[in-house]
Amino acid sequence: MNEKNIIAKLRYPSYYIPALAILILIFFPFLTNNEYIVQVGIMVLLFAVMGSGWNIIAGFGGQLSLGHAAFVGIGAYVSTLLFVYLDLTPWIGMLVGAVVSAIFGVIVGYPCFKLKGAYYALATIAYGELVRIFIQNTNQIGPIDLKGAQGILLPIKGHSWFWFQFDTKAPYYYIALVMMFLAILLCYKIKNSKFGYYLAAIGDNQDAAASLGVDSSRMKVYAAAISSFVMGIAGTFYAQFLLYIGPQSLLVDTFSTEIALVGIIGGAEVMGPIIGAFLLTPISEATRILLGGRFIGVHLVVYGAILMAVITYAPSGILPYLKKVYYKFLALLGDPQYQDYRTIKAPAKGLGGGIK
Amino acid sequence: MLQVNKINASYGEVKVLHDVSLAVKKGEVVGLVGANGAGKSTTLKVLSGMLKAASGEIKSEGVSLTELTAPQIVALGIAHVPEGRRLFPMMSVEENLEMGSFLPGPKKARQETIEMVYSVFPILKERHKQMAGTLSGGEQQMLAIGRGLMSKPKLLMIDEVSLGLAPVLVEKIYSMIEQIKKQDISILLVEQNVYLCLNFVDRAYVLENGQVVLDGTGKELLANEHLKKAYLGL
Amino acid sequence: MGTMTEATINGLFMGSLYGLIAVGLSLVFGVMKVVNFAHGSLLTICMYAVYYLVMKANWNSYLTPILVVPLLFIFGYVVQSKIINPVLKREFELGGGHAVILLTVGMMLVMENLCLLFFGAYYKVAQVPISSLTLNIGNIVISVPRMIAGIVSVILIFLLYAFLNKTDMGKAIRATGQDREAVRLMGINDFKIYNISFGICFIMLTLAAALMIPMYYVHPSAGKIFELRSFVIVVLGGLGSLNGAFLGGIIIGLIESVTAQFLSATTAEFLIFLVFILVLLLKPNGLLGKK
Amino acid sequence: MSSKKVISLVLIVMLMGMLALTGCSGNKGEAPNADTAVGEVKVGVLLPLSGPVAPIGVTSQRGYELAVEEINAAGGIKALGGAKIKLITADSRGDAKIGMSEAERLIQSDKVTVMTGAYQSAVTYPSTQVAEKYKIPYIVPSAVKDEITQRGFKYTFRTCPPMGWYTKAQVDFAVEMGKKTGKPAKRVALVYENTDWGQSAATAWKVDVPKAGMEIVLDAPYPATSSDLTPVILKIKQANPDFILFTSYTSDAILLTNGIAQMKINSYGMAGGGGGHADPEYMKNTGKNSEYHYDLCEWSTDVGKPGVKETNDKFKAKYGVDMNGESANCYASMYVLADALERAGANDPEKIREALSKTNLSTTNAMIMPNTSVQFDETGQNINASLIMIQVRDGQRVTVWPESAKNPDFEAVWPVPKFEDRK
Repeated sequence: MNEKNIIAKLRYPSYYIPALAILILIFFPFLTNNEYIVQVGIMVLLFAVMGSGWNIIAGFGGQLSLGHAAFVGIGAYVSTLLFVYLDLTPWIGMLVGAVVSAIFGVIVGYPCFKLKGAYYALATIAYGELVRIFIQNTNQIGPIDLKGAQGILLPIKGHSWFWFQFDTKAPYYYIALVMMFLAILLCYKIKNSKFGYYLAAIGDNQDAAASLGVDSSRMKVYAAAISSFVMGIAGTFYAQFLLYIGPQSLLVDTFSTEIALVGIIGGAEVMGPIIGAFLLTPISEATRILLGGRFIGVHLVVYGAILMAVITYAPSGILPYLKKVYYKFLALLGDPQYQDYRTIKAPAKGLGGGIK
Repeated sequence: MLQVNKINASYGEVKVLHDVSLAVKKGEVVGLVGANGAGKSTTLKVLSGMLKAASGEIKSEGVSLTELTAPQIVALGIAHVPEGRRLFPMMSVEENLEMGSFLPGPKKARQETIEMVYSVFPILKERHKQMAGTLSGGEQQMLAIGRGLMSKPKLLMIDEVSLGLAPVLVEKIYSMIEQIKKQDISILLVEQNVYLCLNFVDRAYVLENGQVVLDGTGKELLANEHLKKAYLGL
Repeated sequence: MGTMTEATINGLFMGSLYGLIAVGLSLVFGVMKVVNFAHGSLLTICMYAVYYLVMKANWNSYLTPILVVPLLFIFGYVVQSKIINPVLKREFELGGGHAVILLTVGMMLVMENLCLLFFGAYYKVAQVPISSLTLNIGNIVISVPRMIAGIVSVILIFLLYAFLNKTDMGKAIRATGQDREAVRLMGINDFKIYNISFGICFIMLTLAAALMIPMYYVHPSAGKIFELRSFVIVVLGGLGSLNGAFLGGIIIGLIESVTAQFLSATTAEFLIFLVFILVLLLKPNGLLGKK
Repeated sequence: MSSKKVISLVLIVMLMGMLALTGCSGNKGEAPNADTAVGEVKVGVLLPLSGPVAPIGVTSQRGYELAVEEINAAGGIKALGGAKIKLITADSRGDAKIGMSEAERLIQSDKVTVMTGAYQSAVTYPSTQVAEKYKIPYIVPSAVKDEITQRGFKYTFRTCPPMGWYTKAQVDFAVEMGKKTGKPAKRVALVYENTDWGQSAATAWKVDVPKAGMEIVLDAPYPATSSDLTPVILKIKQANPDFILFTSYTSDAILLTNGIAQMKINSYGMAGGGGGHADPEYMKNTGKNSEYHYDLCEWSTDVGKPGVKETNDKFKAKYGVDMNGESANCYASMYVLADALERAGANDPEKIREALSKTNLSTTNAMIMPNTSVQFDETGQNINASLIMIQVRDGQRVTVWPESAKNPDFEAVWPVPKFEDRK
């Protein structure tokens, strides 16, 4: 497609709206002079990345994981320890952490993948808890000071790309934005590859997939490795961004649940967790800010109610419904390709309930 | 007893039954024969409410069954011995029978009915403490039929009577069904063994690709040329 | 060696109480194949109900079930029929999916935090005269409420077992767990059985709450602590098996109580999850679970 | 179709949420921090208001509220033209990452000029770092982790003593009691919850206890969210210690105290270190079982200082419970802040910081604490912060140590009567 073509196509709402959205994302830090808003934006992007990572194994592969915080934690701890004790730049630490996280994902994933449905979910809770209890109660492994329950505060090195630390939020925002685009690209590639097709088959019906000759354990292990690799990357970012990691905030089950919620509520498609993160994270922040101090716990009630509503009325997540609305909107704006939006079908597949 | 008028049914996108009509009169034994996948079991499922019909009407003694659920249909006296028997494997023979008479009406007569079932199927009495899952195939079939009888039905629908059973056992089960017939219970049999079935029943329907292609008395059908060629290998 | 005996006795008592709490989770799983992630928050609700009756109306904790059991049975029945069944129905029709599990996760979030909203974050302990009663045998001290809880739990589990094996309704519940479609052909409404089973789960939790109130605190996340234990217990004993839940409860009670004597309580907690994951991997059907 | 309605409802809720979020920050275009002629001084308060530690968060909040009410009623900050102090409270949920993000929000969105909180060390530790980054003074009234003031931070000021002082005081007390009564404790049991707080107490104990010539016979960490603490209680019984040291939150403190009384585990004394043992709920829920328990804390209703009784009466009238260490800490810290604001003469973080660092306060209601003055060293630690040992007597917390602050009507009972001998 040549340049002229693109510009010509930008006349259509189905092109200029996404283009506008991407522009807003890119210039977001300049739209507000409030760093807190940028911080929320960063958390949204981070959750989008983590949700996408979770989605690879859970959404595409149909394995409900409620222990994904463990992989984020491992990535964060590995890169942080390398950073604190070996003065290794987090950019390299990030890769090391992600690889360690992926290895861990394979080690725990391989035996767990024998388990189906609820059993698998329970196993993920169990290893999540094991990692938390282990780190919380281990102060020292050999010469490495793990600091147990205290957690590790990362030393401040000042504004430096090399040390992955910045005085303002904007660089973090752009790193997270790039991470999100890479995660989308990765998910898109997976979804449209043979591997993605196998995964989807396993997610639909493992036995049927096996009878078609799909090596389901191997596929799931690959998915686990990629998924935990993404989580490990996100973990390093998390550590560098917050400059503190500790078992009680990083490895708790609620964090795992939050990661999963992003994917569940969004939907099991490539853009599902992205939409989930863009809707849920601001809600979480807003309810806490508006009501948190006065009515304790009300934000979580809202959270749970949304989850229940989505599961009951929109089991494939809100993305398919949002798509419908979006198509309708495009039609209203006069996009010729979407005038027959009514005939565009929303796929009814997702963790909440799919077609066998 | 039972009138079925032009029912249609499908699994998901796949349409399985096309305008199937049939009737069972009081005290009659009716057979439903056809090849594998012809829609025999599906017909029974629709009749017992396990599957909703897309259209058509089912009536029993003037009451419409079309909108009723499976439990409501049982209460009207129509029992279904399903494909694959569907016993409760972790429960004893006796408990399985008791479950058959869960509804308040049949429950009152439970002891009596159990005695009746035991008299028809003496082996079940011997095995009454045994787990249903550990019974042999023939015994399981007897238990399934016995469990169906426990609801004191006016119409008993039995799916795949002889499937997977040794010839000796098949004969035995048919002689037992004969006994049941004597108790004034109408019977709708689904059977793959066409010859056996047509010899036994009063009337029968032949299903092919979800449609009734033939019907008549057992004797008439046995003499039918098409049937002979297609099912009896003659 | 006295403390060892005490630890063992305590482990047995706590174990059977754990068993009582887990039995409802196991029943619900056995009947509708759903792991109820809201189990702990249901326990919390039951505990609050008992607590307020004890503190505000001055009831004896052990008598509260007379009022609370029917109320919460109805509550459970309604929750199942109005909230869970529609999702369950869809899942049966479409197959696959984790919808019901996720629904219970949502219920857990809602209920736990509604408790926080309504009852506040404070720890509530009902100090009643029996709370500090002890039985001294030689140098062995046994806490009376704990003993009552342990023994009554065994009796209650036995009663539930008898109910499931001796009554028609009980048998219908078991039959539904084995084949929900066949049960419909017996004239039994499977969804009604689900409602009743969920109600029974509430009965068991209420009774457990009545036993716990004299010796334990109430807090919005009090149930959650027992919930994780319950998961371990039912998987250990075999999901869906009542005897298994009891056995699992005893095992966890003993691990917690006895190993904490050799190692720290923290290590015991680690050990419990380790046992959990090993059982999941090596014997996912549990010790007494059926294939 | 009803499902569509619900979906649209959910979407509307979400949209509202997002709008609310932007709304929260919408009106922040106006002049930021440095503004001398303002009508109010915004103080960001970070506390665990939900989660397992929420009761202490609530207690702390009450302390802040009462002090601010008094200060504002007395004419506000006179140097700022009678400016009122306005508390802006944020919930950390007891979670460090949320605490940090909330600190960020308080500073960025609410433009607070000074911060305080966050009770838990695990939240205070990282959230003070956020404040440091934005150069916003942060008053720490009750988090005890030593490291909080050991990072060379310029904007962190701690009014309470660090953990090391607590553990040392507990050990000193036992030694002193032993000398005084001729019944020295030799065997010490350490019982602590296994999060940050308990673990740092244990680390300090393991230095202090052997140094005082006592032997550690039991080292028992436990998960704060245990369903049954009997195993820990049995371990204590097995170890048969003379002196038991606790670091516990409320729920576990209640279970431990009741369990020890039930098992009739006798020792010379048992001492908590604030936290759960100082929570009014603890007293309410342990009844007679906590009789004779020691608790090392920052404050008690009978501290022999002027204003203590009046303040506590006011507090009790307002909230129905006595003040405790946490609420008193927070209460006093607001007076320290008010003093600094008066001297700063500007609602500007830099000036407030400077004023705080030069604090030398020995008047006002900040003095309901046992210390006689407040002065911060270069690390931001209040060098005069002091601690008291209370003992529960007839259901009241009575100050028995040190001599200088003790309640004249009571003497410390050491060793405590055996459970069998109590009525």
